[in-house]
Amino acid sequence: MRKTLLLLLAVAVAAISGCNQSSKAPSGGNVTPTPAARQITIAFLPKSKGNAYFVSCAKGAQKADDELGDRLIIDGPTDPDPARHNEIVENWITLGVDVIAASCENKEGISTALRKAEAKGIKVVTYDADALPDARSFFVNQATPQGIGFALMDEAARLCGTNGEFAVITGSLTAENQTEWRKFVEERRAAAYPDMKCVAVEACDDLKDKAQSETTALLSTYPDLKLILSTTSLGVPGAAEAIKQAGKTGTVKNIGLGLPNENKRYVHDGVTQGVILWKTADLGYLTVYAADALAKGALKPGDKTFKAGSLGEFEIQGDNIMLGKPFTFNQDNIDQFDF
Amino acid sequence: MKQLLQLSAVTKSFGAVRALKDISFDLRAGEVHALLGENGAGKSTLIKIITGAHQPDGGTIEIAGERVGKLSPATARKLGIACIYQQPALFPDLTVAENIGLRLERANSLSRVNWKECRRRATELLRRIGADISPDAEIRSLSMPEQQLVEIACALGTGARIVIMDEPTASLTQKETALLFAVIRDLRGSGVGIIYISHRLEEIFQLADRVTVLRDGESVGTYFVGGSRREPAQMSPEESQSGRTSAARITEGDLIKLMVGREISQIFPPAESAPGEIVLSLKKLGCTAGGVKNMSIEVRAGEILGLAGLVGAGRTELARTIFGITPADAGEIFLRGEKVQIRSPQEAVARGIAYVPEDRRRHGVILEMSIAQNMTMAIHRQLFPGTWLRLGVERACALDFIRQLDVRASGTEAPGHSLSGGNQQKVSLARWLATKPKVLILDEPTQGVDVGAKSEIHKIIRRLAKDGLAVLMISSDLPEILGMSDRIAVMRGGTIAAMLPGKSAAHEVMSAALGQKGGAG
Amino acid sequence: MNTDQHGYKSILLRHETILFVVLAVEWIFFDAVGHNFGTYDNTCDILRHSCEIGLLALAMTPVILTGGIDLSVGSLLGLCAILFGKFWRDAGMPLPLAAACTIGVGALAGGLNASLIAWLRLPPLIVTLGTFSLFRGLAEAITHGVDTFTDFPASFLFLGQERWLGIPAQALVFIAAVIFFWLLVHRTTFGRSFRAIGFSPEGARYAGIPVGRRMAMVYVLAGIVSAIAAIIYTARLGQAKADAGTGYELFAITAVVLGGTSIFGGVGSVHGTLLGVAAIAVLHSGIAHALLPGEMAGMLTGVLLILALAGSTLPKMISGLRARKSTPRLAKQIP
Amino acid sequence: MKKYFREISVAAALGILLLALAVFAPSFFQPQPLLSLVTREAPTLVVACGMALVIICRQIDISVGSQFAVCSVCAGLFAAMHWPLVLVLAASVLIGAAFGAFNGALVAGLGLPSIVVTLATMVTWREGLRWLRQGVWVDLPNGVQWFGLPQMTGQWTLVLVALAILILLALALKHFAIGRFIYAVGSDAEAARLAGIRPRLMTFGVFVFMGALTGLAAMMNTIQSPQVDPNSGTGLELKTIAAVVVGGVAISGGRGKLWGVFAGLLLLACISPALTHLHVEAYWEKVIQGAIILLAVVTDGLRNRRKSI
Repeated sequence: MRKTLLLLLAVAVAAISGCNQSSKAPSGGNVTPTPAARQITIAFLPKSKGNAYFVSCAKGAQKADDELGDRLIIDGPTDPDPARHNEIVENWITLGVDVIAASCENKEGISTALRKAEAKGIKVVTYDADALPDARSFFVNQATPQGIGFALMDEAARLCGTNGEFAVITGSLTAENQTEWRKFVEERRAAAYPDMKCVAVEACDDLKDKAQSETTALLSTYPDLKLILSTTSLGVPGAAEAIKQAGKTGTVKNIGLGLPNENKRYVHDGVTQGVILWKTADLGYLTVYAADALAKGALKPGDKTFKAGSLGEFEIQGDNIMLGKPFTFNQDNIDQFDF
Repeated sequence: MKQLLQLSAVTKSFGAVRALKDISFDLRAGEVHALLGENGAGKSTLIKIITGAHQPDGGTIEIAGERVGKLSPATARKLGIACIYQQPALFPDLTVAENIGLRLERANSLSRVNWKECRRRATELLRRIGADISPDAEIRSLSMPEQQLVEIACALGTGARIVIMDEPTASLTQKETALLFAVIRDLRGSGVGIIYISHRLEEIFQLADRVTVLRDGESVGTYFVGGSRREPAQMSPEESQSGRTSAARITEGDLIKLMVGREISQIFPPAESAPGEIVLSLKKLGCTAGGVKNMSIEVRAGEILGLAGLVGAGRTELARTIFGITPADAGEIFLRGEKVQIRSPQEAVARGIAYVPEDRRRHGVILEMSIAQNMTMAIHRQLFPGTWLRLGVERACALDFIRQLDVRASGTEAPGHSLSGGNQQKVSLARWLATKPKVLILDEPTQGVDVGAKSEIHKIIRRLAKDGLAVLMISSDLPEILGMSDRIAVMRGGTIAAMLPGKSAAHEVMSAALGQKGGAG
Repeated sequence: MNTDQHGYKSILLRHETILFVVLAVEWIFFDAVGHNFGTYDNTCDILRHSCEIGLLALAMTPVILTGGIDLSVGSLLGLCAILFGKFWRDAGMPLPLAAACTIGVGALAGGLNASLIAWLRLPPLIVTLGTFSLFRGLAEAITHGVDTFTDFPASFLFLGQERWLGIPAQALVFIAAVIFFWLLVHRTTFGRSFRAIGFSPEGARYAGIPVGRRMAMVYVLAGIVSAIAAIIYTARLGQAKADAGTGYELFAITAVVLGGTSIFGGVGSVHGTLLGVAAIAVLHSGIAHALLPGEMAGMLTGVLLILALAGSTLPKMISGLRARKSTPRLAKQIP
Repeated sequence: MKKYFREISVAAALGILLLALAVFAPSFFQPQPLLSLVTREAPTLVVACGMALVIICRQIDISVGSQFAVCSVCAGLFAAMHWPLVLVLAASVLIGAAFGAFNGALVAGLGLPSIVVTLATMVTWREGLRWLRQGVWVDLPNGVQWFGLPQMTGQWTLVLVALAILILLALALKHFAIGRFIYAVGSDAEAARLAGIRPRLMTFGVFVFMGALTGLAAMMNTIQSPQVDPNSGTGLELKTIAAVVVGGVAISGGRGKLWGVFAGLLLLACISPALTHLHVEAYWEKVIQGAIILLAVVTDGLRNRRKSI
């Protein structure tokens, strides 16, 4: 037993030696010369790394970073797991980054970490999906939830001749931004298209295969379903594949938020009638510029407009920096876009 | 008479232990050659060498005249050597036909299995040895004797020229043993050479032509036995000159002496004190799971009650019933006159009953744990109140028993597997003495123990009895039963067959065990 | 028969010292390469991030010591997190009562495993595979896959996110668990009986050890610790979701085996498991601080485990070659 | 027929479920969704066959999920490089076999316990794939989906390939010596050694075969959609082990029938669509699967204890 006690002692020594080293490098943000002079570090958190939506966001972010000359760290889990998001943000805090730009899978979960970052003097901006207002300075909003919700419902109604049943596929039922969009879709439906009926809402955990199996099940459970609406970029191709395999191309319409590249094949085949989205590369680009300006003090609460490099002026509503209106990609214009 | 198998100057050692010291052994066609020797005399090592499971360190093996180099189980089978182990090497999950099929075909992995042919052959083999077992039954559902018969069928099936049988009748009933002997004689008639290993002297005299006695890894000679009704004179001239087979006809007494190597009487410490009042008494005790039926015996303080009987007579099952591993479902147990209910080993220990198990390496000592941990395993509650381990107290208790039983080991922390058989048995004994029992049940206390340690253990047992402990000793070692017991209870078929005084003759015990009405074996 | 003196203790000690060296090398390497890796803050973060898996690994050690395994701890963590939320938000219980009820449920769930494995003597791997899917299913069914429990009071979140006396609050719970399990395994008769059962269940029964009760105990303990880990997970994250703890059981088993505990039972130690958890946690944090992609940490953990396994057969291989045994005993599968 | 009690009881349970569906949710039996369900389960059946062999040989392999993902992504990459599809198929099977050989070498060569070896390889392959690919999907060129065949024939070929493998393996296990050897090694490795079978070679072979089948299944999965998801195969190992155990294969080796595994897999696979059609929330699926596994293992336990007291 002597040996094991010796062992425990050694572990303690290592931990303590670890601590006194810390006294040299002050913890938290590096409070050396003013941030403007030296290169600042921007930490960019996508919901899940492999998701094509966030890959194109990252491309835009990288472009902006090349122009600004900051140091950009992009890291995230491969599946949208809130516990991993918090771990990565907390690692960044001890790493001493200057500003964090995060897309939030789960509002409360990540806000606890983001508040700690702000307490340590690290600036926080969110994009794509917001955190709690007190946990970040600005939210780069690709489009207002109402704008997105109404655009989706209007497109759905146009395709269904304003009547019939439709079903919704979402990423996970707890993803705040998608829940909000669904709220506005429902609001728009109740107001403008009373005889459209939403028969089911299924979650696919951002997995294309699951979206496909959920849609297959929906198609057979609700024979006279007219349209599938996906609020997650993974949903549209999954639903399209299910509709194609069920041989209901054209009879059951398929729309949703989705990237042009991922859905080009299905749009050309007429399985998917159209995808609504915003220029994700611009979203990444604008987010990095906002983060950079926030870190350097150029962007302050109360500003009304913000100039983001080559993209020009963007309107600020309160603490939301508005990217612009959602855009519908369909058969005739989808080939002009590559993201 | 063709020479089937010739071993000359074969030696084999495991690390420091020399298991076989230049053994010469030969087997002729159409002969039953018995192999006799106490446990640990090297019999099973010799068999493992012949079947290719182990490689000899020195000496040569000739099969049907030509020298054989490296022997592996597969090549041994090809050369027509078949072995029936005491623990049948069968596949519990497969059917009888499948087992026989696997053992018979030396097919390469890609050949087709012809099921009809396989079943037919299995049925025919089973019929030949008179076993009424269905070829579709799973081995797992067969009783031990039935599995033994399947093993024999496998050996028969391979058309083996050399058949080795290791204690085949151990768990067979009277009827099945007689049947087996008929099959063996039939094999011998057809020119097969059979090596027959058994402790039962009367079987050797009934069946074997010659017997070789092994003691401590050496061969102490090969002798003719009357069993084959063939007079030594009929042996061809060159056999008798070969000098190894002496023409003299050997008797049972000489065989035992050769096996043990010493006069029986002075080995065992004499009993001194007269037995005290009854400590343990069983009234019509029964346990259907174990096959124990209305056992009624008493054991007095200071007395050693020997429990004799053939393997399978239910002695170990009785011990397990008393100790609560397979609790009794009939009859009563009285401890010092007070009726007790034993439903688990914990209750038995609490009541002062201790059981030194038969299978030392699996149940007696946990080989990976240290001596001290093994010795104190049964008295955790007494030695460590509040479950708090006190290593100092444990060491002291272990040292005390190491000294008391003269356990030869490098220290209290030495692991079980680093000890010899004898010392392991002492550790197992120490564990149960630590519980300060009223009744001590010993199951084959000196099995697989070298001769030196054997007498030490006997002295210990006698000393325990002298101190007033009631001892119930189970043993298949006839001399040990005769030498140690104050009274002998003979069991057969799960119940008491006879109660004999301590000083009875060997054949009286054996005949009671075999169920014959008196007369020489 | 090799006459190595110390038996299982010496093999174990050699394994732990190697692991300790690996841990030290990791620490020094990442301190040099990573940014602010060696700081006190980061050490606290490492402790906070690895607290739940550490707890599960601690509870998994006695389970594996008895030769068993428990795949259901991760799913049970998810179920307990949900129930904790339900008790608090929907049943309106005060937090301490909700916590107590959750631990009660953990014990019950552990009891289900225990009754199937200890009394009916069913193979632990398959029983816990069944309860793995049962508990996860219950967590999803209760919340209809939708519901999450959030906005817990700050006093509760303190347990998961703040520091008390300079140490992360949950680290105190972890240290208490370490002490409890270390004493249980190394200093009480229970620990001694776990090893005996692991080495030879029948041998233990013949020695009068209540095998059934001891095996039941380790699985109930695993249930209780999973519940505690669930509460800490909810505090750290500030919310409880049905998929909490996914995959944690495999992380825990990896840490225990890395720490030198043999999957066959008998050989193993709590401080070994502790070193295993530390080695994995430091690796994950170090990789993040060296700005390398997170997946490298997972892969290196796998490689580390393979090396530890291959390394563990080295002494056997050498002695095997020396004694020129015919064929090494084929691996004995879990009963 | 007492011998097949276990397999028949699973088949009966499946029958009862289908019967209930026929009565309460006839919509379940529409040909098209049923075909796509069976097609999606075809790769899982192929892996389950391999897993049955591994478990009959008294080993276990929980790295099949990761092997499946790596083989799928590799197949996708090769297809994207416009290799001929047959070559892509061969490459995928070979890579799978290589992974199986790695597991086999550690388990049979060094005598390490298979659960821990495959746990280590599972983590290594899965995280290694994520590190290299960073979770990015692989887009397949046209003409890869359904092997270039029209969808219906594509689906039928996959189903028939899976059934062919199942039947071939069942026959091999029953009628070829190597099948008997696997049962023998699983039942008692030491007895097998004495009977002249080489248990370590058989164990190694079983792992290589498992890898090859996983490679094949990965290819069958890749050609079902125009993209390859690097996260495919998660949970595949537990799903196949569950199907094998529910199908009557004893975890202690030596016993089990492949058609029992087929019934077990169908039973577990039908639960999710059945729930959707019965308008029950799909979240009860895991609870029911867990309950079925526990029921199967309890009946096994009670039956064994009664037989060999």
